[in-house]
Formats: sequence, structure tokens, C-alpha cells
Amino acid sequence: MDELLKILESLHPDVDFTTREALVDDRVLKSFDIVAIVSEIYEAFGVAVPPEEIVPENFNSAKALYALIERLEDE
Amino acid sequence: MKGRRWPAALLAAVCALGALYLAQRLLVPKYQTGVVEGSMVAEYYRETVDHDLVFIGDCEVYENFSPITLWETYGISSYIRGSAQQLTWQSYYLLEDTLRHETPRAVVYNVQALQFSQPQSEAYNRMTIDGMRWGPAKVRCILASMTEGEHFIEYLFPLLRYHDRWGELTGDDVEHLFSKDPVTHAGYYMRVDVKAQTGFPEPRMLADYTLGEKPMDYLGRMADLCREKGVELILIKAPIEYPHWYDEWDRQAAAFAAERGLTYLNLIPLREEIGLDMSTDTYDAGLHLNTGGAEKLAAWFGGWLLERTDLPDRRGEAAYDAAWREKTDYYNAMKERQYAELAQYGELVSFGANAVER
Amino acid sequence: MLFTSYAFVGFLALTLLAYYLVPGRCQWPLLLAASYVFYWAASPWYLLFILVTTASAYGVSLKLAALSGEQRAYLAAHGDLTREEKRAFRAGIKKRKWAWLLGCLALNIGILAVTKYTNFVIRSLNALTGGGLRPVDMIVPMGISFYTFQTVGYVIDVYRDRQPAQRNFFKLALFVSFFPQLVQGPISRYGQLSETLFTPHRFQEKTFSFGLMRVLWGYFKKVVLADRLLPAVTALTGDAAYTGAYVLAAMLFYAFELYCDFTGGIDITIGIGEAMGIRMPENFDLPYFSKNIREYWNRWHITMGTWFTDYIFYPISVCRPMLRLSKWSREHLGQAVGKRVTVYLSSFAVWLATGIWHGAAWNFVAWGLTNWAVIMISQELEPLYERFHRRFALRGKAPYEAFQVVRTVLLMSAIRMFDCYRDVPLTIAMLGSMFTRFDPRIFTDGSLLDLGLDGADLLVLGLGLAVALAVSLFKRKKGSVRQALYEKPAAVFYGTMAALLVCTVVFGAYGAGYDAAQFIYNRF
Amino acid sequence: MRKRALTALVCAVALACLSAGCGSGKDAAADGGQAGPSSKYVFEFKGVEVAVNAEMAPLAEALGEPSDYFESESCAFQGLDKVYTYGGVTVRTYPQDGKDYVLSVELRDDAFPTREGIYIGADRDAVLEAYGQPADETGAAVRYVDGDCTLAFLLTDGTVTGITYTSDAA
Repeated sequence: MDELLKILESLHPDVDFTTREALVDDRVLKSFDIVAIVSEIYEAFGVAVPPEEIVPENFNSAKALYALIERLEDE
Repeated sequence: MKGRRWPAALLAAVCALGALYLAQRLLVPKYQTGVVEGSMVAEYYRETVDHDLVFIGDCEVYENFSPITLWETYGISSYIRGSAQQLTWQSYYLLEDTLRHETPRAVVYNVQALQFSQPQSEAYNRMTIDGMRWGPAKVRCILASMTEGEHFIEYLFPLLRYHDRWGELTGDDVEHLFSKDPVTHAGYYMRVDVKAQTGFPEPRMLADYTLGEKPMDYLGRMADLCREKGVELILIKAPIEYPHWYDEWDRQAAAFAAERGLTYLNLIPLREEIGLDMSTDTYDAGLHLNTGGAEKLAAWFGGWLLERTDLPDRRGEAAYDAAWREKTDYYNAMKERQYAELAQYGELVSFGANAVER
Repeated sequence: MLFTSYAFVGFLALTLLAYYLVPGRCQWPLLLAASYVFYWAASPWYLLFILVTTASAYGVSLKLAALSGEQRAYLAAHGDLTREEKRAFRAGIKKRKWAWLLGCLALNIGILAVTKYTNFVIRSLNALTGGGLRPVDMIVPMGISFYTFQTVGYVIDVYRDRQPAQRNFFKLALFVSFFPQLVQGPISRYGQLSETLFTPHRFQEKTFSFGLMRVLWGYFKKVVLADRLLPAVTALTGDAAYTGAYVLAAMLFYAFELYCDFTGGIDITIGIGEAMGIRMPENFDLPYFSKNIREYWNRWHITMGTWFTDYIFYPISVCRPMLRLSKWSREHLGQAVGKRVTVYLSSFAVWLATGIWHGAAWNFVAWGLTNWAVIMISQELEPLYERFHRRFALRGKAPYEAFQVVRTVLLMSAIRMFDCYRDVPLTIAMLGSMFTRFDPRIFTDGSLLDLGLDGADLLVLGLGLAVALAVSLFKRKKGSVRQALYEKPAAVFYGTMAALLVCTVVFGAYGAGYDAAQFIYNRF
Repeated sequence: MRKRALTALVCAVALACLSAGCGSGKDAAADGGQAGPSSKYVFEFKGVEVAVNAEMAPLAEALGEPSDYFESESCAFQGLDKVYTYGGVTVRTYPQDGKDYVLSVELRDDAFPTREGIYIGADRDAVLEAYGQPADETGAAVRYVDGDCTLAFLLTDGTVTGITYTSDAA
């Protein structure tokens, strides 16, 4: 989780990712950010997020994103 | 909430329709000065007396025959149902329309338009058709006449056609919002000025001199309709040489008349007998007669007509006398006005081309 | 039937009437019939194309759903499998699903490509080789880009298990052919549109009148504003002699024309839906108030943008080769390049596709790639802006925001000239002439009156655009104009509607003297 | 795997386009149809191309003073119909939106041939040899149609006595 937060904060240092719950809906994360996050995740966790998982529900909060990573690692 | 909203909706709808109606009255051209040809067809419906003789055709009737002369000389009550470039099928439907209102003894049709097999221009269509009263004849006339890009609904709601005129409205449009002044004399368009005929260019060479199927078909329908109603149909060609009336066309018109047992009279070779002098009797170098010419032609033609057709002399019948007196007065007044303008300016200023607001 | 034809207005009135007269369960079949009549009226041949698309999407989506069901059932029944065994099974199913999806995509994108791009390829080949291949006479079904995208989106959603497959063929057929959006979008997602498309709707005064108001507003923008601007745009872009300040005039005229044309058309579309209780996605969010070009593309033709993002941008940028490329670049070319490579390549592909989607011609490719370049440049300049803002604290200040908005509109309008002049070198020369031959006197000496618009036209345009601007400003500050009117006495609401109708009929640029103008986006 | 194919698909489209070179032609389909000549049958004399439906004003200037000129106001002032005569060549115009366009060109004598080399006085077979199969033929005329122009050779006893180019648009 800490590693994920580090990735997110490197993109938007001014955002508190531990509390925000609607990162996509509030347009904090845009498509370019999402692509960057996915490639960072691939690098850090070895998990490739498939396009069908790129939905707001999975990217709206750091927690949801972390849950996604865990689920993908499991599958 | 709903119960209280629908009256407002209804009211708004009524207001919108009212505004559109007013806009339509305002924006549809009035054809009161300059281009008066657009008023001709509707003017017929103001007539108070019946007509024993009705002319049907294009400018070759409404500029070349003076019904006032026919009245004054022979007591013939006549009317010209003509409009600018009135096509044969339009003439047929106007005949149908006329015969719904009255049954004259004779109808004179001028054959010049037989050369057109296609609608020629949207502007002429509108001038001819817009003035017609609604009925099956008008509907069929529209359907037969529409050029590419015209829509029936634009005849039903002329606002859709003329909505764009708000930039070119004139005093006429406001003044004649609800009423129009007469512009013709029993359908006759008066011009007293003179411009001598000097000559015409060589006639166009045509690859095919056959008159079109569509106009000939409608001519046939005219003949059928007249026979059915017991009206004598007489075909004429006005004594005008331009646009050229080819011998080939003349033969076809004559053949049609012979086949149907009708009279066909080409007036071009009879000009001398009629007494027409194309250096003084035309206002536009020979394309149309002026009033002097139209009176001469009417006088001659009335005499010719009475030799073969029984047309009553209506003089002395009170209703006719009253109606024609009014017409004659208006005719004479306009004539005086035109002569006055000619004397003062050397040309007409409130009639014809000079009065067209562009 | 163009939206602006008498025939369509009559068709729409009849459809709306019938819609509320038939029982609720017959409403969607009625819409399907109406949509097919609408499409048939354009050309009976088109029906063949749309039926092929519908049938392939129907069959493939059912197959995809069946395969997903098989996977679920198998995994549920075999809870004792190891992770590797599960993975292997999933991979097997996925492979089969992918084959079906690819076949469906190949067929539909193939039809789109062949009908729309054959002549483009032939012309380009001829230009390259000097050859004399004859362009072929190709049927291009109306709205094919829109309905193909919409249908393909649905199939991919089923493939991704985001969307259950529609088992009723006729319902799917309605989704593909729904007439208001058939010719120019918006590109709806199945999940969203199906919520309201098939359900029965009772007549409700508010939704119906809101819909009608929006339809009228759309017509107003299209026939009063866009079509009245058209002659000037045609004159300015049709003659290369209009250089310098005229290019600026052309940019602005076209910007307004395109805006009024496209948003007007979409307002008509969405308004028709609203009047029937059907919700379609919004396609615009006050695009000309955007502060930068990326924001502009999030607010202009939104459904196309999100479609490209979801179905092209993401799949390309998160595919394994791309991820590996990104990793490799970081290791070998450094962090700076590594971070950028994915976004650069994927967005390049997206903008290339966007350009080609707009038109089968090089000027559209140039247009798309210029957009891409500008977005990338502004992305790179971001840190610079940050420093600038920290220094001067202008962010959020009204004059600075106004400057940003004007800058974005001008920039977008300039890029759009590729689409206007339809010739890449000419466009560049014309835009260049603005800097070498700018003569501002044309705006005041009456030169603009020689473009086919007289003083009265300009007056109507000025007033009309002012109204449109006021509506936009209100929307930006306070939200829905219709809602605000609705809260006033009913006479105000319906009076506005009546006034809108009368103004559109009287001041619209339609009928004799005007060529029936297609909606610009009908071409795509 | 699947994404790779999708990438490949997009790349293939891109490649197909790029490899086609960078010729930039005007998109003909999107150009609005404008009034104007659109026929291969064009008469040329005195070094001026006189096509039907072409605007007359510049042609009249190029052709110089006509040997005869006639104009007539059409009914209800819908514009002037004009007839220009240049020796044996007659050019007629029709008005539209305030401008005059060529309605027809007529050749009456053998001073000028058609572009394809037919003079007044040629025989029918020479016409067919020069122009190919006609659109229709009567005893009195051989007609060819292309675009908005009908070209007619008027025959008397198998000899061309008149040649007309006529607009089908007006």
C-alpha cells in the first residue's frame, strides 16, 4: 500500500490520496495519469491491469486500486 | 401543478400560431406596385358579375386584350385569367377553378405556352398559384408545377417560403397587410407608354419542333372540360412575333384544333387587318402591346368573335352596368395617370420596371 | 431525411404522437419501426448494412456471454482447482472469446473501412505513384461511423463482462439504429442508454416540454445561426484570396458555425430522447469555455472522446508489449523517456484514428496530429506553467481565465482550418498570412458585407449569438436554463418556447435561396 | 495477446495510410455543387471558351463588340434575356441571382468549326465519325448529351445546317 501511495503521490504531490474517494469522478486522475499508474504498477508489482479493469470504481481511491492489485495478483 | 400549467401551454400555442399568421400576412409579397403580376390570379375572386367570355393564358392575353373595350364596344362581359408565364397545365387548372365559379359561353386560350413542357421558374409558379383559392384544382396545379427544391408545404404555409423577406419589407407590405388594391382591369395589365418594335434576333434553331406531351395533354383536357361544360373553346396566337412562334408549332396547334373541331386563329398575319402598328402600339419594342394596341386588338377580336359565337350584349342590365362602370372609371383614371406621368417624366414612374423595388 | 427537412419534422411529430398513444410495452417496438423507416427513407440499401452490423453484434455478444457463463459455471463447480489450473482455464476461455471479438471487429471495422476509405486509399495511391486507378462508386451508409462505434463498444463491453448480452434481437436492433442519434451521435453506451430505451414511459408534462424546448433550441442554433453563417464560411474558405485578417474572420465564423451546427444537432437529438423519456449521454459541456486544449477535448464531442479513450487509448497503452516497452525504455533510455513513451504512442494512435474517423483525407490526418502535437506540447510545458503560476498567482483570476479561454478558442479554431481549407499546404500558408498580411480594417470598412451576408443577416447573427452566449453563461454560473424557466410561472416557460418557435421559423436560413445544409457531422 | 492484435489493427490502419504517401487532394465529395459549366462539349471561337451555364459578363468582355445585341425584359421583371450575335454565332443568356449565364450557343454559318472540327455543311457521317454514337437521332437532328449541355447538329437532307449547344440546367 505504501508503495502504491508513493506512486500516486509522485504524480500529484498536492493530493492526499489516503482520504480521497472520487479521484476519477472529480477529475483528479485523468487518462494520462491512469496510464502512468498502470505502467508504474506493472513495474512495481508485476501486475498488468487489463483495459476492462480501467473503470472509475477501481481508480477512485487508493484503497480500491490496492484491492484491484491484490485481486489481479490472485487471479 | 399540471392542471394549472396546461392553460399556459395552450395560450402560448395560440399566441405562437397568431404570431406566425401575422408574420405570414406581413411577409408574403403583396404585388401591389411594380411586379403586379402576382396579384392577378387572386383578383378574379372579387368579381361581382359573371363573364360570357374568359381569356386564359400568359402575358400574351393579359397585356394584349382590353376587356374594357370589349364592354364598351360590344357589351361583352369578359375576364382575363392570366399570369406571368402561365404554363399550359396551370391554365388548365385555372380553367377548372373558373368553371367552378361560373360558366362562360366561350373560353379563349392563347397557345404560346404550349412550347413549355417543364416548369420554368419557381417565382412564376408562386405568382400564378399563390393567388388561387384552395381546392382540388390548386392542389393538382401545385403538384404539376413544382420545380426541384419546391415543397408542397411551402404553398400550404407561404410563410415557410417567404419568411426571409423581413430584410426587404416595404410600405406596401404594411399598408396591404389585410387588403389589396385592384391592379388590373378585368385581368388586363395596363401600359400606355410606347417603345417601337425595331427588330428581333434570328429565332433559335431547335433540334426538335414537336410540342411537348405534357402541354398538349393539358390542352386536350381543356378541350374535354369545355365540351363537358358546354363552353366553346377558341385557340388563338396573339399577334406577337417574339419569342418566335415557329411554323411547325403553328401547324401542330392548327392540327389539334381541326381534330377537336375547334377554331384556331393565328393573329400574327392579321396585324394589318387589325390595324396594329408595331411602331406605336407596343410599349416594349414588340413583346407586348400597349393600351392603344390592346384596344385595337380587342375591338377587332370582339367583332370577329361575334361573327361566329353568340355572346350577349349585357349593356342595360343593371348589375353589369354598375360593375362595368366601376371598372371603366378605374381604367380611365389609371390611363390618365399614366399619360400624366408620361407627359411629366417622359416615362412611367409608378408603373412597370421603374416601380419595381429591388 | 435531414433533421432540418419538412419531412423529418412531420415524421418526428407523428412518431411522438404515436409514442404516447400506444401502450407502454409497444413503445420501443414502435421506435424500432420508426428508426427503420427513417433509415429506409435515406436509402433501402443502408438497411442491409445496419442489419449485418446488428446481426453480427447480436450473435457474437451471445457467444461471448455464453463463454463467460461457461467459465463461471466451471470455476464454481471446480472449487478445488489450483491457481495455475484456474489461470489456464481462464486463458483458454479468453482465447476463444478474443477470437470471436476479433472476428466481429474485423467485420464491422472492415465494412466501415471499405465503404469510407477505399477511395481515400485509391486517391492517395494515385498521388504517390501517378497511377490512374479509378475511384469506385461506393455506398457510404448514413451515420455508419456512429452506429459502428456504438455497436462495437457494446460488443467490447460484453467481452469485458461489463455488460450482459441483450438476448432480444429487436432490442439490440433498436440500440444500433435509434433514429435521433443514428446520423451524428452522440455515441451512447449500451449500459447507459438501455436503462431508459426499452422501459415504458408515460406522458409527463415536464420531461416532454423540456425535451421539446431543447429540440427547438437546437433548431434555433442550427437554422438561425449555423446555416446563416454558412455562406460567409463558404466564401472565406473557398477562395484563397481571403488572406490575412480574413483568415481570422474565417476562423471565428467557422468556430461559431461548427459549434451551432453540431451542438444544435445534438440538442435536437437529446431533446427528442428527453421528450420520450429516454436519456442519452451529453456530448458537450460548454467547450468554448475551456482553458486549455485538453480540457476542450474533454468537453467537445465528449462521447467520441471517451469512446476513443476506453476502446483504443487504454487497450493500447496498458497492453503488455506497451508495458514492457515502457519498462525497457526506463531502463535503457532513462526515466524521462520511459515515462512518456506509453502516453505518446497511445495518444498518437488515438489522434491518428480520430483524424481518419473525421474524414477520409489527409487534411483530417493533419488536423488530428496537430491536435496531438499541441496536447503533448502543453503537457510538456505543464511544469513551466506551474512555476509561472507560483510566481504570479494569476490562477483563478477572471481576466487570466478569460485570456486562457480566448487563447484556447483561437488555437482550436486555427487547427480546425485544416478541415476547412481541406488542403494541408494551403492551410499552413493561409494561417501564415495572418501574421504577414493582417489588415484589421476589414472588420470595420464593410468588407465583411461582401461575403454573402448583408447588414440584416449580421444583425440577426449578432443578436442570436448574444442569446446563445447568455444561455451558455447562465449554464456555467447557475445551471439549467430550462429548470430556471420552469420554476417561473408556466406562461414564462411556454412563452419562451413559443418565441423560440416563431423566431426559428421567421429568422431561420432555410427554404428558397438557401441550399439545404447538411449537418456538418453527418459526414462522419 | 488480444491487445497485441488490437494494437496491430490500429497500426495496420495507420501504416496503410502513411504508406500511401502524402498527396493531399481536395476531398471532392465534400465540395458543394456549384452552378457552372460541367460538360465536355464547349464551343470555342475567337480564342474564348463559351460553355453553357458559364457566366456571360467575362465572356462578353473577351469576345468584344457583338455584331448585334438584343435584350428583352422577361415577364414580371424577373430579369433580362439577352441575345448576343457575333456574325454567324448567337449566344443567348438567362438571368439568375442578378447575373447572366449562357443558355445556348448557336452556329449558323461555317465561319467557325466546333472543337471536334465539324463545320456547317459537313455531312451526318462526318459528325458521327467525330463524335461517336449520338444520344438520339431524328431525321432532323443528331444529339449528344454530356453534363449540363446538349449538343445538337441540325440536319437538312443529311447535311449540317445548324449547330447548337444548349443548357439543360436552365
